[in-house]
Order: sequence, then C-alpha cells, then structure tokens
Amino acid sequence: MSEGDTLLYLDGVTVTFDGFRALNALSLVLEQGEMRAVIGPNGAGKTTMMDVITGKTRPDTGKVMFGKDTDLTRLDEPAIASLGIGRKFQKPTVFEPHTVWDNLLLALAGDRAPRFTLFARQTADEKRRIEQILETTRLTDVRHRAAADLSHGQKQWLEIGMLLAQEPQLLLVDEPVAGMTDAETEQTAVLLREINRTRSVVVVEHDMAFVRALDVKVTVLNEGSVLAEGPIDLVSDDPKVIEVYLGR
Amino acid sequence: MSQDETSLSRRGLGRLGVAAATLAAFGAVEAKTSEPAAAQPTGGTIKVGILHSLSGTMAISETTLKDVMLMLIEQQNAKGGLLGKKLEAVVVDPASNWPLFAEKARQLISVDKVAAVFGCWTSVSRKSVLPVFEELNNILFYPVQYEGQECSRNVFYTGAAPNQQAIPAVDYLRNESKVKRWVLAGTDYVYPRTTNQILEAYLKSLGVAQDDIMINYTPFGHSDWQNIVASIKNFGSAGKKTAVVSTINGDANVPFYKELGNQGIKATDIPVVAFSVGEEELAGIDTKPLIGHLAAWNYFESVETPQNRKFVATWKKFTKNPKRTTNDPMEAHYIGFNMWIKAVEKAGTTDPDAVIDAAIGVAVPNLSGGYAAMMPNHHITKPVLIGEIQGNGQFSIVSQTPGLVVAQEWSPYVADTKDLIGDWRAPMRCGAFNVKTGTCTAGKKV
Amino acid sequence: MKLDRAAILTIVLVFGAALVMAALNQMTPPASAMHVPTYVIALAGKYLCFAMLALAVDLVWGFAGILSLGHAAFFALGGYAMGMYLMRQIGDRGVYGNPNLPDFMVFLGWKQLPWYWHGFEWFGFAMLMVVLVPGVLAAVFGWLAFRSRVTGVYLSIITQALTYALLLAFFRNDMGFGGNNGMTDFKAILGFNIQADSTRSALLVISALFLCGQFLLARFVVGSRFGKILIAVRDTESRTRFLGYRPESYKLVVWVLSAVMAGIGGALYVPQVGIINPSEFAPGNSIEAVIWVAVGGRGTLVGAILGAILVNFGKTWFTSVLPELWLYALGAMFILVTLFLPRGVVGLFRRRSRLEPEPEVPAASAAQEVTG
Amino acid sequence: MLRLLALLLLLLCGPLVAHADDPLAELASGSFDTVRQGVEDLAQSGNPNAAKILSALQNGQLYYLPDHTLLIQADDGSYANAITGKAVSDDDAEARSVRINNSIRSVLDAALGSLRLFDPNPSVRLNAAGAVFDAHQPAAIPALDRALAKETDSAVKTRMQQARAAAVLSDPGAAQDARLAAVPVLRARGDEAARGVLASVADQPGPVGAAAKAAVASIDRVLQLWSLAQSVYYGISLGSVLLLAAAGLAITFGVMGVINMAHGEMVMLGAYTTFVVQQVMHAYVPSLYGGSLLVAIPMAFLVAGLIGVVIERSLIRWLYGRPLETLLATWGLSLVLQQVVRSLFGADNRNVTTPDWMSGATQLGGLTLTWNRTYIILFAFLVMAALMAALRYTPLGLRMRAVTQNRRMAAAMGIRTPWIDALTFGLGSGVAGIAGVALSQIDNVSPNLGQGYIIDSFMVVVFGGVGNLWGTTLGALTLGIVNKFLEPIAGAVLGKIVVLVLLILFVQRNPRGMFPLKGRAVEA
Repeated sequence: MSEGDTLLYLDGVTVTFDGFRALNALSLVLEQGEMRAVIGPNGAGKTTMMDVITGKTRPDTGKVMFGKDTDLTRLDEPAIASLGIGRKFQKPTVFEPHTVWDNLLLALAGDRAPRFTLFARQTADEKRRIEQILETTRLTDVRHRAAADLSHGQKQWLEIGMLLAQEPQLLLVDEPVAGMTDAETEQTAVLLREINRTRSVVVVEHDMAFVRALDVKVTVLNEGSVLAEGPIDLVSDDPKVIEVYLGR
Repeated sequence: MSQDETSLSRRGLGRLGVAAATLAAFGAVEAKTSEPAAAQPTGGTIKVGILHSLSGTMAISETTLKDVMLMLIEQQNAKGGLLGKKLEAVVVDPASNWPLFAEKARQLISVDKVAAVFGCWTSVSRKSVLPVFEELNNILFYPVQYEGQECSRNVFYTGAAPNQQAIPAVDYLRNESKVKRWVLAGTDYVYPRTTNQILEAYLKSLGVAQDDIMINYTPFGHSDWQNIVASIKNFGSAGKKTAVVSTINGDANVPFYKELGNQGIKATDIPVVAFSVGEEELAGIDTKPLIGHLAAWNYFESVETPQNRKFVATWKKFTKNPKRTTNDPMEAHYIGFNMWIKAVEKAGTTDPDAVIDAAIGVAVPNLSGGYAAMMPNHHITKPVLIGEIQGNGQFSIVSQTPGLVVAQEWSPYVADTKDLIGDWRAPMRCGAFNVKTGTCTAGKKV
Repeated sequence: MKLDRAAILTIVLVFGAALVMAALNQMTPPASAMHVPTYVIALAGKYLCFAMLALAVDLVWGFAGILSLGHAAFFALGGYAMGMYLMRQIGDRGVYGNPNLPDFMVFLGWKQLPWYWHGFEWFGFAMLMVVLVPGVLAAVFGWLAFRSRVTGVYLSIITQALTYALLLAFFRNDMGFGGNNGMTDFKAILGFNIQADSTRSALLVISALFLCGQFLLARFVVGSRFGKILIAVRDTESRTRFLGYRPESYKLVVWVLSAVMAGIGGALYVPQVGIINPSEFAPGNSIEAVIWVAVGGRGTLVGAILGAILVNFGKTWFTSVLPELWLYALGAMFILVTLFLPRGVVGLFRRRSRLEPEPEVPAASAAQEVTG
Repeated sequence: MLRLLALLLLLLCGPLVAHADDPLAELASGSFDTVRQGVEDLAQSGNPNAAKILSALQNGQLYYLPDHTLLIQADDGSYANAITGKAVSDDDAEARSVRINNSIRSVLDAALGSLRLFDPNPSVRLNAAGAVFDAHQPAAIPALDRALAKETDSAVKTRMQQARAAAVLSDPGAAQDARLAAVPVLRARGDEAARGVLASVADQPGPVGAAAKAAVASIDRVLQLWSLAQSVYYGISLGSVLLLAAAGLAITFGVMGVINMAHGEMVMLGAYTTFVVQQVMHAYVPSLYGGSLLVAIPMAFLVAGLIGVVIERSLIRWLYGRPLETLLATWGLSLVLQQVVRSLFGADNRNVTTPDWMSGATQLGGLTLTWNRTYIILFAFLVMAALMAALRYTPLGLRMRAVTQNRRMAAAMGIRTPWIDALTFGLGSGVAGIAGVALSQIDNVSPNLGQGYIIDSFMVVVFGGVGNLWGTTLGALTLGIVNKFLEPIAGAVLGKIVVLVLLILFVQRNPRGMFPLKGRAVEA
C-alpha cells in the first residue's frame, strides 16, 4: 500500500501522568477506509490513545499525523474535530436537554462560528440530511423527544448519528455496545459496517463477540504499547495476548 | 425552542398574570394608602423620620443614634409633645446602602410625611439624600463631624466643621507637647482628605516644612497596620517631637490602636489625636495601652455638668444598660432635636419653610455647660474639647476652648472656597455667597 | 422568533405598567386617588434597572452555566460612565461654580480635568462608553478566563476578585472618580431637569423600553442555534468541543453581551437614584443579583425579571415595616427558596422545560465521566 | 538625716499652710502645670515617699482633699494619707483625683525612672533605665552615675550607659568630649529610639553634629536591611491571619465542596465566644483570667463546630451536588447569623482583652516582633499541623478522606456517610471558630467581622488549590508576603489591587490553583 493511503499515523507516542506511563512509545498506522478494532485490558491506554488523537491530551513525545501532513499534536479539540475526526464516548454523551433533532442539527457539518450560528436558520438541505441520519440510526420516531428521555441504546445510536452528521473522515468509537441488548449489539455492528463503507473507523471494545462480528484487523494494546496486531483469529491465538487479556 | 415545551400551562398563566398584575398595581395601591395622609397631614401626631443604618457596616455607629432619637422623642412626649400633638418616630433602615438612603429619605418625606428627618452618618449618605431634601423641601439634621464645604438650606449641620475640631487639636499639640513633626493618617475618603488638606495648609502657614508632614491614606476597614505603624515609628525617630493626627474611620481604629499599643508607641512618645474615635469606639478596645492618646470632640461623656450627668443617667436607664456610653454625635442629636422643637414652637407650625426660617438664631443648652446657637450658615456653635484616653474607656478632658467656636462651612484654606460664606437669612438666602464678587454661586433658594 | 404567551405577557406588563404609572403621575393632580407619586416612579425605575442586571446574570448563569459573582461590576461601570456624563452636565451649576471641573475635583484641589474625563460632556460619547467599558473589560477578562478553561467555582471566585479589585480601585480618591462619595447632585440629563417629575416618568418608560428590548434580545439569543449550542456547552462542554465548536467563543460572546446589558442597566439606574459610588462594586451586590435570579427561576429570563422586582420590592417593604428584623426575613427567604423552590417562583407556575438547567447542576460531572 | 528631712516636709505640708514651693502642695493643686512642677520637685527632693506617691499618681490612685492633703487610694477603694499611711475615713466624697496629662506623664516616667534605678529588682531597674533613656534629660545624669557605680547586671548596665549617653548628648552644656563619646554608644544601640536622639543633635554645628549625622546614616543603613526582614515577618504574619481565616474553609469548601458563604460568620461566632468566655471568667474566676484565651479555643471550636453540624444537618445536606445553590443558601444564612449576633450583643464592637503575655513586643536584632502576631503565627501553624494530622491519622480523618474520594464505596464499606459529612462540616466550622479566637486579638469583634475575611479566604483556598491543605498554607503565606512587599511601594490600597489582579491572572494560567487536586470540590 502506498504512503498516500495512510490516514492516521501514530509514531512513538508517550504519555505520562504523574510518573505513570499511560502510553509507551505507541505506534499505529491506519489506512484510508479501514476499520480497526482496538482491544486491551483495563489501563492498557485505549482511552488515552483516543484522547491523544482528538487533542484532549498532549503527548510528551511522539508524532500523530493525520492525512499527509497534519500534525495533530499541535491542534486542539475543535480544530481536530473540524478536520474530520469524530469521537464517540464510552458513556453516551449527547445534549440531554435538546431533542434528537436538535442534537443532530448541532452536529451537522457546517460553520461553527458564533456569528454564523447566531443567525443561522435551518435549511432544506440540513433538514434532508438530518432525516437521512435519523433513518440510518432508526431514530425517526423519537426525533422530537428530548435526548434525556431516550433509552440507553438509543442514546448510543444518537451519538453515532451525531458523528455521522459531522461527516468525519475518521470515527473513533469507544465501547459502542456497552450495556446494549444482544439485538441492539447486532444492529450496531451492522451500522458500523455501513458507516465503514465511506469512512475509516477505530472501535475500542471489550466485547469479543462484537469484535468477532465486525471481522476486521485487531490491535491489542497492553501497558501503553502494541502487543499484537492482525486478524482476530490470529491475535486470539497469540500466547502473549491470551496471557494478558483473554486468558485472565 | 419548541412551543409546547416552555409555554405556560393555562392555570399557571392565570396565576402568573395575577401575581404580575398585583405587582404592577402596587404603585396605585401605594398612592391610595398614602392619600388620606396627604389630606389630613399627620392625624394628631407629628412624625419625625429617623434615617440611620441598623444593619450593614455603619450599623455599628448609627444604631445608637436611632436609640437616642427614640429616647428624646419619648421624653418630649412625656413633656406633652409638640404644638399639642404627640411626636411619632418613623424608623427605617437604609442598611448602609447609599442609594437606599436616598430612597428611604424620599419615602419618609413623601409617603410618611415626616416633619423633619434626623439621620445619616457618612458623608456619602448625606450627599446621597441631599438632592432629595432639596427637591422635596424638607429638613435634615445631620449630627456628625464632617468635612464642611457644604451649606444646604435644607440641612442643619449639628456636627463639627473642620475648624471646630481639627485646628484646635493641632494647636493643643503644638503648645502643650511641642510637636514639630506631623503624621496625618486617614481613611481614604472625603472627610480625612479635606481635613488633612486644611491641616496641611494650616501647618505650612505656621512654618512646618513639607518634610515634617507625612500623609497616609488607608482603605475602609483596614486591619493590618503593621508596616504603617512601623513607618510612623520610623518617621518619629527624626529627633523632633512627632504626633499623629488620625482621621481613621470606624472599624479600622481598633486594629490600629492594638498595633500601636503592641509596637510600644506610647502617648508620651508619639501622641495620636483622633477625630473619629469616641466612647463607643473605645468600648471595643482594651484602653490600658492607649492611656494618654487624644481625641478632639465637642462633647465627652466625662463632661462634668449637671445637664450631662442627667443625660447620661437617662440614657443608661432608657437603654437598660449601665454600660452604654454616650458620645459626641449623640449630643449633636440632643442639640439638634431641641433646636427643632424650639424652632417649631417659634414658627407655630411644622411647615419646613417656616421652621427653616425660625431655626436660625435658636439657642439651646448643650451638655458641656454652655449654649449652642444655630448660625445663619445652618451650623452650630460649639466648644472644642481635647480629651486623653483613660484606662476605663473614658476621656479625661485636658483642654477646652475658652469660648464657643463658630463653624467655617467653607474652608479658608481651599482656594476655590476661601471667599464663600453661607447665609440663609433673608435677604441673602444663599448657601455659597462669594464676598469678593458679590454673587451667589450655588444653593440659591428664592 | 416565536414568542410564547409568557414572554408577551411579560413585555405587556412591564412596558404597560411603566407607561400607565408614568401617565398617571403626569396627568393626574397629586390629590387624585389615581395619582402615582414620584416616590413610586423612582422606585419602579430602580427595580427595572435591577431587572436588567438580573436578566444579564440569567443569560450567563442560566444558559451558559457561568456563575458570575461580579456582574454588579459591569452594572456599576455603566453607571459610572453615565455618572461622568451627568457630572459634566452640571457645568457651572456646581457648588463652586467651576465650569470645567466636577465639584469633588475642585474640593480635592485638582487643577485640570484628567484625560479620561474628556469626551464625557457629549451624550453620544458617554453612551458609547456605557457599552464599551463593560464590554471591553468583559472581553478581556472573558478571553483570558475562557481560553484557559477556567470554570465553575474557580471562575466564580475570580469574578468576585475582579469586582473586589474594582471596588478598591474606585474607592481611591486618586483615581479621579470621586472616591467613596462617588458622584451625586446631578442637575440635568440632555438638558432636562433630572429632578422633574416628567424626567423621572420619562426615565421610567425608557427603562421599561430597554428592559423589554433586552428581554427580546436575550430571547432571540437563547432561541437561536447559538443558544442551543450555549445550553449544550452549559451541560456537556467537552462534547461540544469534540463536535468542533469552540465553547470559549460562545461563552465570550454571551459574556460580553451580558456585560453590556448590565452596563446599560447601570447607566439607567444612576439618573434615577441620583448617585453612583464604589459600593455598587461590593461583592455582596453581585451575589444579591444572583439571588434575584434564583428566586425568580434560573434559565427562564422571565424569572430573572420577576425575581429582581420581587426581592427588591421585599427589601423596600421590609426595611420600612421591619427595620430591625428585615435581614432575618430576607435571609430566610433566600434559604427557603433554595431549599424548597429550586426552580424559583416561575417554577411554581410552569411545567418543567428540558431547556432549563437541572437544579443539580450536572455540567461538570458529565464532563468528568467523559474523561474517565 | 533623712528622717529629719521627712519630718520637716511633714511640717511644711501642714493642713492649712500650702507653700508654693512645696512639691506635695503642688501635686494637690489641680492645675496641670503646677502638678508637673510638683512631680519634678518631688523627684529632686529626696522625699522617701516620693516613689510611692509618684507611682500612685501614675496609676491614677493619687487623690487630694480641699485642704491639699494627699491621699492614696488602695486597690479596695479605701484612702490612706499619702505621707503617714494612716487610713482616712469618710473623706471620699471630697477627695478628688490628681489628674495628669501627657506632659506630666513624661515627666513622671522620667522621675520614677530615676528613682527606680536603685530598685533591688533588676528588671525594674532595666525598665527604669529605659524610661530615663526615653526622657534623656541631663538632670538624670547624677542619678545614672550613682546607679552605674553600683550596677552589677550587665544588661541593666548597658541600658543605663545608653541612657546616660542620651542624656549627655542631649545636654548642649556638656563637654564636647563627653558628647562625642556618647555617639558610638547610641550608634551601637542602633534602634529607632537611638536614631531619634542622635538625629535631634545632628543639625548642630561642630564635631558632635557631624558625628551624630554619620551615626544616623549608619543606623539607617542597618535599619534598611532589617526592614526587609521585617517585611517578611509582616508578610508571614498577614499570611498566618489569612491562613487561619481560610483553614476552616479549606475543609468545608476545599474538601467537601460546599461554597460556604457563612464561613466568615463562623469566625465571627468564635470571636464572640471568646468575648463571652472572658466575661464569664472575669465574673467568676478572675484569678484565671490570664488564661481565658486558652479556655476560649476549645469553647470556640465546640460552639462553632456544633452550629456547623446543625447547619449541615438542617440545610447543607439537602443541597449536596448543587454547590452554587449552597452558595445562595449560606449567603442567606450569613445575613441571619449577623443579625442574630447584632440582636444579642448589639451592633457595636465588643471588647476582647489581650492577656499580658500577648501584649507588647520583643526585639530580635532589628526586628520588632509583636507578641500577639508572633503567637498568631505559631498558632496558625499549629492549627494547620493539627488539622493535617487529624485528617491523616485519626479514624474520623480516614473516613472523611474515604467519603471524599469515593462516597459510594465508602458507604458500601459501612461508613455512615451522612454523619461523616456532618462531622466534616463541623470540623471546618470549628476551625473557623478557632480562627475567631485569634482574630479577636487583632481586629474588631463586631457582627461584621466575618465579612472582612470571606473574600480573602476564598482567594487563598482557590489560589492554593482546592482540597489541598499544603496548598492553602503556602497560598496564604505567598499572598501575605507579596502583599506586604507591595504595600510600601504601591500603598495599602493599590497593593491589594495589584495582588488581586495578579491572582486573577494566576488562576487564568493555572485554573486549578498552585496545587491542583482531584476531588468532589473540583466539579462545580
């Protein structure tokens, strides 16, 4: 694969909190259009990795390149989000007081400056896009409900919907199926694969069945660096992986 | 914002409507209730307004003045009231909030229809109510020593002007203690600023060099006096007798004197003469380390006269507290109240215009054995007393001006006011008459 | 922008009542039963100015989650700008007859007008300053604070430090703003006698006009997409950031707007109470303004207006009828409202809206979870 | 010989013959000038009763009858003849006190000083020499010479030599050599008092003036250096006051996250408790009065702590997780508490006395350390140490930390979290009460006491880092010292403004204070 197809490139990223190494010279390459599952025990550095990519945490050393020549370590969260990196949190984080519709409206790609939003009116195009996302996320029926009133699974989907509305090149998804029913989990897997048709996705997940269902390349993190990488079957047979994670 | 989420429920709307309408109608209600009072002025009583803070920072000083007014009114009623009517005190609390002073003054005059108001302590509270009294033409008796530079037709100043307190005190120190170096320490507001300005000009006119005068201002409620006291000590080590003239206000005095005592500055080394420290303030301090420090007032509780003994005894009985002290502003209210009574009796009415005219020239006994007369500038004549602090929180009077001092409302030491006089008698009727140009610059009332 | 009935009712009541009171004051003779005395006009004008301050506080606290304990500073700054104009209007009618210097400067022996007083003789310039001074201060302060993500109590405490520093600064006579006494004894505004009943009535109506205008503006802001983002920032600041919004810009805009609104309130307050002095900067005043909003109902705008009027009416009433006990009444009111009316008086009448802030202030706890 | 003289004096002050030169008659005159003359004359007269009479005068216990008989009032109020010591009855109605003013007081101090130079007690002699130094009158030289000849105590001797040097230098008639020799003695003393004496002759022409001028300059240089150290002390002192005021808040706000606007009122209640304790002890156990503050400390802790527990149980506990609303409720509470105290005790200041062991100052080189402030510094550190120890080592502290860090887990482990909350709040309030005891020694005891400290306290806690007692300590000291170094440069007001602006900028750079910690408080 040629250089040009690399979307995200982490090189020797190290993050230390009060002497604790959350990430230890972590390196990772994500291709354009790829879906990647990241697994690892608690404290392996999964969330910290997300934090570094989205600009929440600044690494002590290392490079984080997005696309050809954008160094993410120099940018803050809104700037990175505007570049086209969306993030879904472990716990569903939506704007509870707003309706589903408004949540999506606020997430839609567009001008983020106050001077625009102060006078912005909803356009027909925006309406169309929202309806489309509602369709995709199966939230059409509840579009006028306040987000706070949604079920847990619906909130997860709404958040994914908001990510879609952002129209990112890369989605970072943190434990999307935690607390979901089996049916919901299945639907989520379908949804993610659908999304992956147009965008790159990184999924952090504990649920091995779900990861298996995704059927993508897996990266196993341990103690802040990559332990193993490859297809799920290969990785799950790796004795090191079994020792630290699967076999515990 | 979607319509159904935030709109009021039908019932709620009605209730809110009622509440708001009640609120809006309060003006009309107020107007109605005050109406009968306007038709039949006071309904058998004469109302007297008392405008002293009962809460907030100034409550510490002003509450006492409210109490003394209540006592005086009670006494007057026991003597049969005024013009055959009983006096009725209307007490409000302006809460040490200056705009609230103006609001309460307006309320006392236009809603309660009081015949006169006794009140205010700080300069800013007086400045705040002054336009109200002038607009609504009522009378304020102001009982506290102040910076002068004011002469309103509607205010009677029963406290001391700077020349009735500061200058005699400085003279005493010059003559008695041979003071050559002066620290003018004050709180940063208009009374100390003016007093110190006047004193500085006065001292320079006596040949005191600029190097021998140190001026220091501190904020209200200043509580950490360590370096200022140290610098006073340092200033006093120049080999010349040094004294501090203190216009430090209220709350800041206790920590100031405590620091003074602890740093070992005795009255025999560097005496401090204060213009805002009276018996009330001393009641909150252990005065043993302060013996010999001075204060200049027009009255002390320790004045040995029959009138004063009676006043003090009545006060202790009235407050049911044998430890309550009396002080100078209380005497000012005593004088002011008696003057007002006399002026009303002389005018035969409580109508402000008549009383204002009748008040000039009224003389009533003060508590230090003489008479206080209301001068045409609406200030009163006063003796000046210098007292030394005693171990028991009282003052020992060490000096008293031989005669009475007439107030200079406009300071001769300020260039812009040296030619001004106030005279509210006909035909001049002017608060600021320039004797050089022969014109009335301000405060003309026809 | 669609207005619901509560908003329309508010505007009609505020403006209508002001107009009726002014008209009755002007057109009926004092002896008439319908006459509204000037005392009431002055009081009502004062309440409306306080309502503007409350509205400003509610805008930042109720919708952006910024609890300002220093908003009275902006109110006072607007007031000082107006006060300076009114001082210059006195001209040679001052006590000393000095046409160039305000009385307090003559008094302290100043020889010439400090540079920052120039221009205030023009009404237009002064009004520009009413808007600019609080606005610029708020912009600088807000830019520093929001950029560094100072939030919650920390922000509240430094707003308090800000107003406290200003209080001390304006107390200083050397600053040239009249020290502790501030500015008073105003004579005229735009040539009209400031003590005349007609001027007072006009000022009341103007205050009502401005209050309604500010109310509509605030409604527009919170009803816009901007307002929705603001609420999102209030409740889930980090989420908005990952969506590509810059919360600091949103906070800054609403913060500056709120400061300007407070400044205008202060500017209208000064001619009606006749005095401006540093005690307006006292931290207690700012806390009181927050309490008005809490009493009325946070995040409702209508509640802010209602709260300011109710509490101040209560204060006027209690200080007259219970001069010795009114602090108990006021203190008890604050305690009871927070304990039993977490959504304020408006909450009594109104179904809960999702857009109102949770009484539990969930803002940071959610953000905290996010980072976990 | 002495006895004869005394007899003569007795005769002279016979009831009706009031001789003008008779010092005792002069004392009984009622005129300030004559009394002053009388004090001087009596001191010179060698009258054996002089010391007794003069100290009675100094203590305000000297009275006289219309016939010019001097009486001394005993502590129990009875009178005795000043000369014969015989008790006098039924004369109190006519007895009038001999009033003194400052100029008499200085003469009196000098006179008593000269007389007491020979006192058997060395500390009395030391003070006497000090008084003579302050007066620096040439008339005292003979007495000093005699005293010096007999003096054995080296400290007293030094002080006497300084007094003598001051007197000699101030005597224009003294020999030039002697005066020149006096200059280095005073320069060696090197304090402001010595500088004052030297400066008073520095303008005189001739070598004495020049030497004095040089000595003044050298003293100034030394004092300049000391004043730096003095500023640090002032800063630590101010810092310790801030620390005490903030210590309770560091618990209620810092650890629990309650924005307690009534914190200042807890301090105020502590100060009033001190007042009440002093009143009660004065009335019932006057002998123990000197220890009243030691009794007041636990009392203030209990009173404020109990009120704190009551407040927590009745008010705060309904508002957990709503920190901004606790702000409003506690603000209301602070209004109520102020008014309660105003109703109970009156609006004016109450007099809390400073025990003798906390009055005055001590010299440490060129440093003046006032006792009350020194004790407060020590006390502040003691309180912080105790507080840290309590949180770290006591079972209650352990539970408090557990509840703060993870409430649910703590509850699951059987800790009764509501009571821990109440006790924690009580502890913070109690510490605030203790601060009130200390503040009663330097500030007004009035209902407004707490208001003056509340803003500063919040600043300190925020500056130091919420929830961190070390941060609070360092924050308070830093603010105190910065303030005290700015004050001489910018003035008290501007200095404070600069500190506030610096604080605002600091918090903006470090939004979580000097020592950020995670805890419940952080999420407001």
